[in-house]
Amino acid sequence: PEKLAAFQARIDAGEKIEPKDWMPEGYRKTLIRQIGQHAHSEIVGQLPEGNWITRAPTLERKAILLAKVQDEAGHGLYLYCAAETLGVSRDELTEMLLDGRMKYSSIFNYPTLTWADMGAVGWLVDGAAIMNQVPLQRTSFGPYSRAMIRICKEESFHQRQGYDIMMKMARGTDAQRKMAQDALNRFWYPSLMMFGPSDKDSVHSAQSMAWKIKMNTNDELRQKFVDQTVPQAEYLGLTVPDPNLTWNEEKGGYDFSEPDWSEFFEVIKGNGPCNTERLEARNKAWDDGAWVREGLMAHAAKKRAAKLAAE
Amino acid sequence: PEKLAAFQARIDAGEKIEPKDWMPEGYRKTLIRQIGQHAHSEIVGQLPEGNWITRAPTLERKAILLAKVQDEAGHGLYLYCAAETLGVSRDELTEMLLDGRMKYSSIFNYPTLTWADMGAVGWLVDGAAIMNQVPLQRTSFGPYSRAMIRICKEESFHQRQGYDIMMKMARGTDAQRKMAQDALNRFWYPSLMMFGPSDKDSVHSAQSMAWKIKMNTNDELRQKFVDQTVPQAEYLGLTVPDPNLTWNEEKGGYDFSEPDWSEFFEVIKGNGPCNTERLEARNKAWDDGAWVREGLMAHAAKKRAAKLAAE
Amino acid sequence: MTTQDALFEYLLRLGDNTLILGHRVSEWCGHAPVLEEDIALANTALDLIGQTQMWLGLAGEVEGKGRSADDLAMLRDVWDFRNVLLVEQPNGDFGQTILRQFLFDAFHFDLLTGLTKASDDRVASIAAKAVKEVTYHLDRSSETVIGLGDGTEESHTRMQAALDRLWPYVGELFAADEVDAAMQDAGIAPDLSELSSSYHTRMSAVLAEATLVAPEGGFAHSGGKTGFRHSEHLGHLLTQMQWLQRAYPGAQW
Amino acid sequence: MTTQDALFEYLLRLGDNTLILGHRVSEWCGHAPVLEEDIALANTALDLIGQTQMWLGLAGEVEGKGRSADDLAMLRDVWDFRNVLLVEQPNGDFGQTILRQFLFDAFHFDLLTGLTKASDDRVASIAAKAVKEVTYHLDRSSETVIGLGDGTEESHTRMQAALDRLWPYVGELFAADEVDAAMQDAGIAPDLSELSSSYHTRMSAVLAEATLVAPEGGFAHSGGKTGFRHSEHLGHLLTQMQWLQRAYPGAQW
Repeated sequence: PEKLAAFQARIDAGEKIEPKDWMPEGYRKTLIRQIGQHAHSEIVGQLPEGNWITRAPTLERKAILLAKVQDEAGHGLYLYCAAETLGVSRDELTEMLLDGRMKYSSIFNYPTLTWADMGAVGWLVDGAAIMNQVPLQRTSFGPYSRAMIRICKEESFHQRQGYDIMMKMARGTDAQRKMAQDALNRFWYPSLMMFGPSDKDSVHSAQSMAWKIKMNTNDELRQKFVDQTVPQAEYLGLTVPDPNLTWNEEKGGYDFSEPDWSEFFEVIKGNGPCNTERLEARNKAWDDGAWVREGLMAHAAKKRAAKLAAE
Repeated sequence: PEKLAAFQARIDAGEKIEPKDWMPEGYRKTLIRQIGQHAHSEIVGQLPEGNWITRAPTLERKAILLAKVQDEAGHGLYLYCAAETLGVSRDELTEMLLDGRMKYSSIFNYPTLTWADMGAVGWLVDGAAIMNQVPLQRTSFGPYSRAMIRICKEESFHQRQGYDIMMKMARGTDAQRKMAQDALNRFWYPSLMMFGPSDKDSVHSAQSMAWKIKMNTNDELRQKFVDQTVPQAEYLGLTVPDPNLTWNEEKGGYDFSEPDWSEFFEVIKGNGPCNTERLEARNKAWDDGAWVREGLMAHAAKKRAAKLAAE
Repeated sequence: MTTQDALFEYLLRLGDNTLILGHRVSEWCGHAPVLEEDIALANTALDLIGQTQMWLGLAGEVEGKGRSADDLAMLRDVWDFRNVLLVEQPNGDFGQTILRQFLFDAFHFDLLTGLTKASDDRVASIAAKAVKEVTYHLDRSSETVIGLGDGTEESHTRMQAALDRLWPYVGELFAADEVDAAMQDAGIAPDLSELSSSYHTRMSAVLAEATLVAPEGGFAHSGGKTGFRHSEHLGHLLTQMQWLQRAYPGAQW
Repeated sequence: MTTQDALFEYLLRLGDNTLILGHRVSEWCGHAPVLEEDIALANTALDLIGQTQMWLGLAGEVEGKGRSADDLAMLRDVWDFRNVLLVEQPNGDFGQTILRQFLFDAFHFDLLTGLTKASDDRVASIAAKAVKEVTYHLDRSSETVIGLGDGTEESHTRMQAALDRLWPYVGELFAADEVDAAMQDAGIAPDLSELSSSYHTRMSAVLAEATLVAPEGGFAHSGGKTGFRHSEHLGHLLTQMQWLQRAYPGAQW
């Protein structure tokens, strides 16, 4: 209890907690879950965009998309490393992802159906992710905070690329405009869901906020996202698929419809449009790759042994 | 020896040999090899055309191609049945195909690269096949002869369909004409190879001809094929890729260049462009299908047992 | 939505179902577990493509913009397709293919039977032709599902896995929307809720004989027949199916 | 054939090799055996696509008909591609992918090194840029081939199978024809027979360390770099790669 108070005092003072510092079990567990889920999201997040790499319309777009997906794998790597400092290995985390014990962001259970979805994912999904992540640069756990700083830099670049794709489509042919609108129609509500249900319904939030693992409420961030995104949609000449969307002068923000939370909970339960495919793909990659991981480890062991023998 | 003479006398008299009749071992073996190879050719022959079913340009063309490939599987079925009357099972024959002990027509080791190849295969490959098969309707072994009669009827239909595809292409856009010419360039010599090397180089031919398992020499059939096909190519406005092709008034047929027989022997040895793919595809189908065959057999056995118990 | 608009949409649903399922089945050509299956699958694909020509042909006629069945098949993008999600699911192993076929055939058979009584003669006559073929499809797929479900341990396990995998796509078949309602009102389409109960009766009988158990829970995917959200599989299928027409616009084949 | 025609053909060979191999490698995105490989494969694909932009860009310039690198990549049919057969072979398992990469990298590295001395500055400068990236590709693929060849029994068996499978596609890399001769005469391309001997020396060293044995017999497939006869795989790859450009001609992306 004294330790706990001292710990909280450090956090309140804005100090960073480092891996070798004492920390409450709850803090450690919550962080492992949160960083792990974030890492898994980067990994699974490769799939919906990877789905269009082989169909990218130009060499330039193909290169940009490849670079982006590569960045996501890199983010996964940073985050697994941050999680490892808390005493859990990447393989353990991976297995929890693969057997469903750990989750990833539910947005990646939505399919990418046209090239415009590459725009919408960058603009809306990365946009929402950044909204979540920017405050986390100031999170209390040092390695997590440092990972988020690196990640945020790249993500905002990705978001601009996404918006650029949307712009090209919106200024393009009729078919392209239709494609862009269709992508917005499909990704709008799932993006709003990315901030999670209203905090009124969330149990863990208060503790996480006290620990500075969570920096803002879900509703705050969602409002901020809507307020930022609606003018961008207008600039593109696209229509946000929400008949109730109106500017509220008084609160200085938009009023908007809540997403269908029953859909959100179905997706969490595994009933999203692509949950099965995503987990199948990751399980297949892992299982098919077992011989490669084992082969490379066996070779490394042989080399170490030979080196030792030579010494 | 008496038996042998009597057997030869029956053949010379134009009688059909039936499965329960006595026959020399050599006759049986040669027939098994020949009918088996022919059956395997129908089966493997599904692959180069199956390769374009999912890319057929119109619904009508897709339907025609599906029907054709279905016919080929049907031909395979007749021929395996004919071979089975000689005391070898379809599964035994299949295994000999899959492990390389038995061959199939080398033409199916060439790839189909454009839609025009569907035309060229029908026109040239089925055309050459018919040239080989029409005389075999009069072959001495009853079941084989009857199978050939059914098959020839359908094959000539396929050939007309192939020619019709070529016609559409040849009368089509510049790109289509180019595609048609390219297909002819690639399939001309392989089609000539379908009749086998010159009979001068063939050991088995004399005996097979005496037994009426083989009805014409390879060179005769090849000449006939060239004489029939060249005017068709002219009618299409396409150029046979042989600078030496000239009408020989004296022999009443065309002089033409021999195909590259070293290529032919490489293909026979397994070094054709697609040998590996073809055998891989058939092996995969067989291996992946094992559980289906076993499942259905197990169910049939259960049903038989239940029926017996009920009686 | 006018009745004509609804009819157009409805015909696309019918034609896209047969088109996409026919395409999937045709992917098996030359790769089936046994020669008789190669023949049977090709035959099923052939029937479905033939039905597609009729449904999409009529759709083009109803639309009245001069689009042919081929235009509709080859020149629409993902969002304009109206097939149910079930039929665009990948083949998987043979078990998944034949189970998908059975789940669709059972629906297709009842639907077509209903459509033979359509107030629109063109619809009724296509349905009458198609239902004969589909009777055979259903017989065959039911039998095969039973044979493999009640076969070896491995075949049973695979069939159960296929059923678990595909079951969430069944609900969409019976999820009526305004297009279905308009067609029912016009005396064209049968009542989907009636179809659903006959379907589940048939399903129970076949699954019981196959020793298979339908998963609990009524969750159903949606978005195919309305076109709102297909799966990622459909776009990949279209790259193959449409490539030639897209690459050589206007050519005759 | 004029030198300019030969140069155009030659640049297509260079650009199509990197385009098609880059495409194949990019198919792995999100499916690699380990996260570090996901990153490395994406990186390799990225380099190769970048090189494609340069080679095909120059090809379009040399041709002088106003075709851009994208036009050349997205709007040619199979017969106009000039890549070697090796790079269009399917990914297979990871072993086949990395072995294909190694067989190509070793050639690519020597070729580009030669091209840095090309009498044509444009060629030399692209080669100089590319060879830096390819140095890294070759280091990495050699190391991985050694690690997996000399790893476990399973990894060894798989790598040997991959080598047996792909070896017949090596010969085409060094089969000189009139285009190669014209480029050598023009002081642009290095001598392929010299490249071949350096290649086989390097190959022997790496394969020995990897405990792998190159198959006997010198049979080599051909038809890719001349465009006479590609494999069936290339057409399927193009349906994906080109679909969007084919479906929406003239659109800007």
